[in-house]
Amino acid sequence: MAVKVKFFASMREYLNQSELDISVSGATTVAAVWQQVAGDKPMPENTVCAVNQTQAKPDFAVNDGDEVAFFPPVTGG
Amino acid sequence: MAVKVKFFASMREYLNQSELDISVSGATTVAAVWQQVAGDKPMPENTVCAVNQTQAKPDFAVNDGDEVAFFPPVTGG
Amino acid sequence: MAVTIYPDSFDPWQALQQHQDSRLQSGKFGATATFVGTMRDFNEGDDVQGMTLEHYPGMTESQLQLIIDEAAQQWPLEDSFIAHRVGPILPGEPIVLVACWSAHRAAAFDACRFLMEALKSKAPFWKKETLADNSQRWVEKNTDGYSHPPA
Amino acid sequence: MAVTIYPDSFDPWQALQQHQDSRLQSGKFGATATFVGTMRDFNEGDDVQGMTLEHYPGMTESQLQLIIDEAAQQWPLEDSFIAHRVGPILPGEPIVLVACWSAHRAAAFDACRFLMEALKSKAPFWKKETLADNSQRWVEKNTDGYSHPPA
Repeated sequence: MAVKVKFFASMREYLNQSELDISVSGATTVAAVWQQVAGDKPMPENTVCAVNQTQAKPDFAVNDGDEVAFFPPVTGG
Repeated sequence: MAVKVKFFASMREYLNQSELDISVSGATTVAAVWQQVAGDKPMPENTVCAVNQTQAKPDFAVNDGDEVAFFPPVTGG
Repeated sequence: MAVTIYPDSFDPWQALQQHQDSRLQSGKFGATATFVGTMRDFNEGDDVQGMTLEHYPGMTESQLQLIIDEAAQQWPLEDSFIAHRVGPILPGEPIVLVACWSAHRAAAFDACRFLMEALKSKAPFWKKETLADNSQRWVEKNTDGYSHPPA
Repeated sequence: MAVTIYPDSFDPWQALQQHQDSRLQSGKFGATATFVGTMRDFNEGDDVQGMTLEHYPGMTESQLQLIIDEAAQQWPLEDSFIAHRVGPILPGEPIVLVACWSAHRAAAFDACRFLMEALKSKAPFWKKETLADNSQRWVEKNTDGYSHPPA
């Protein structure tokens, strides 16, 4: 299945990736998507994950066509 | 001694007076100033008194040249 | 720190802009909290067609300055500003503007609300409303400025 | 209820005026509480010469709309408005504007502060500062929005 993956701010710099489409076989989770893209780079402790633009935990199930995003704590305002 | 007396808002209408100069003989207080001007009209319970533009109690002593004011609770803003 | 009494209609956003441009140093404040009170066309269940705002010239300004000074002692403010309308006023027109500038938002929010509550309880202004049937009445007291949990 | 993302510098007081004129019904609201966050030329003890504000297009707008909806459920608001800057930004330029209109001041004050705190903790924006020596750093977390008694 196809998953769009996005990285923002310091996470984008950490992985040197901003956006990519990946192909996943079988059931997967947010954490598995991270591992597939980041390889052996661990997910920083305070990473925020989102699936389809809604915050989600690392064990959240990802479906075909989902958009999965990883970013640091927000600092707007 | 000379005292300037001012009434505002509903107090002005109650006494039909807005501002007057009165002459007082001897020691006096805010309450005595009211009585001299208002006669037998009692001071309404929630009346706010001020001497020289600072809030004061009815037993506050009034001096020559003072400005004494009476008004209802404030409703600005 | 400034207090302005307007005998005629004023534009609060323009007054804010002008005050900020002339009195504040760009880059030094990070937070501006403001409050604008506007005349409604209803009050206590009745339609209101106009209002007259009376004040005590001299005492009004000094009381407003006192509460501004009190806020400046209590919070780290870059500046604060109070403007208040007096005289005849129509629904939709602004009555009061309070603004506080600070490096951080907690101080700006807290001080702005403090100024507004202090103004409502201490500054000598009085409102007389003209209702739809042309009768007039003095507003007798201000409403509470804080939310309460439902009973 | 509106959310605007500005890629270029915006004038918060003018945006307020325009929003109010086009969206609010004169005479129905008595209270407008606003907050403007402005870029400072210092942060955490260092001089800052510029900043870049990154956001997550799509999620940012929907998160802001969610907190606006949450405020509208919690308080009796006539309207509310959030505007936020993105892109490169200089000291003195506004970053964020939050405004709430209500019949009474308690709701306007409470909702405005709620929106600001919710925005700071939930909306995907990130700040990268450029210091005086041209080095850059990500702002790692937002400061607390409430005053605390001194220890």
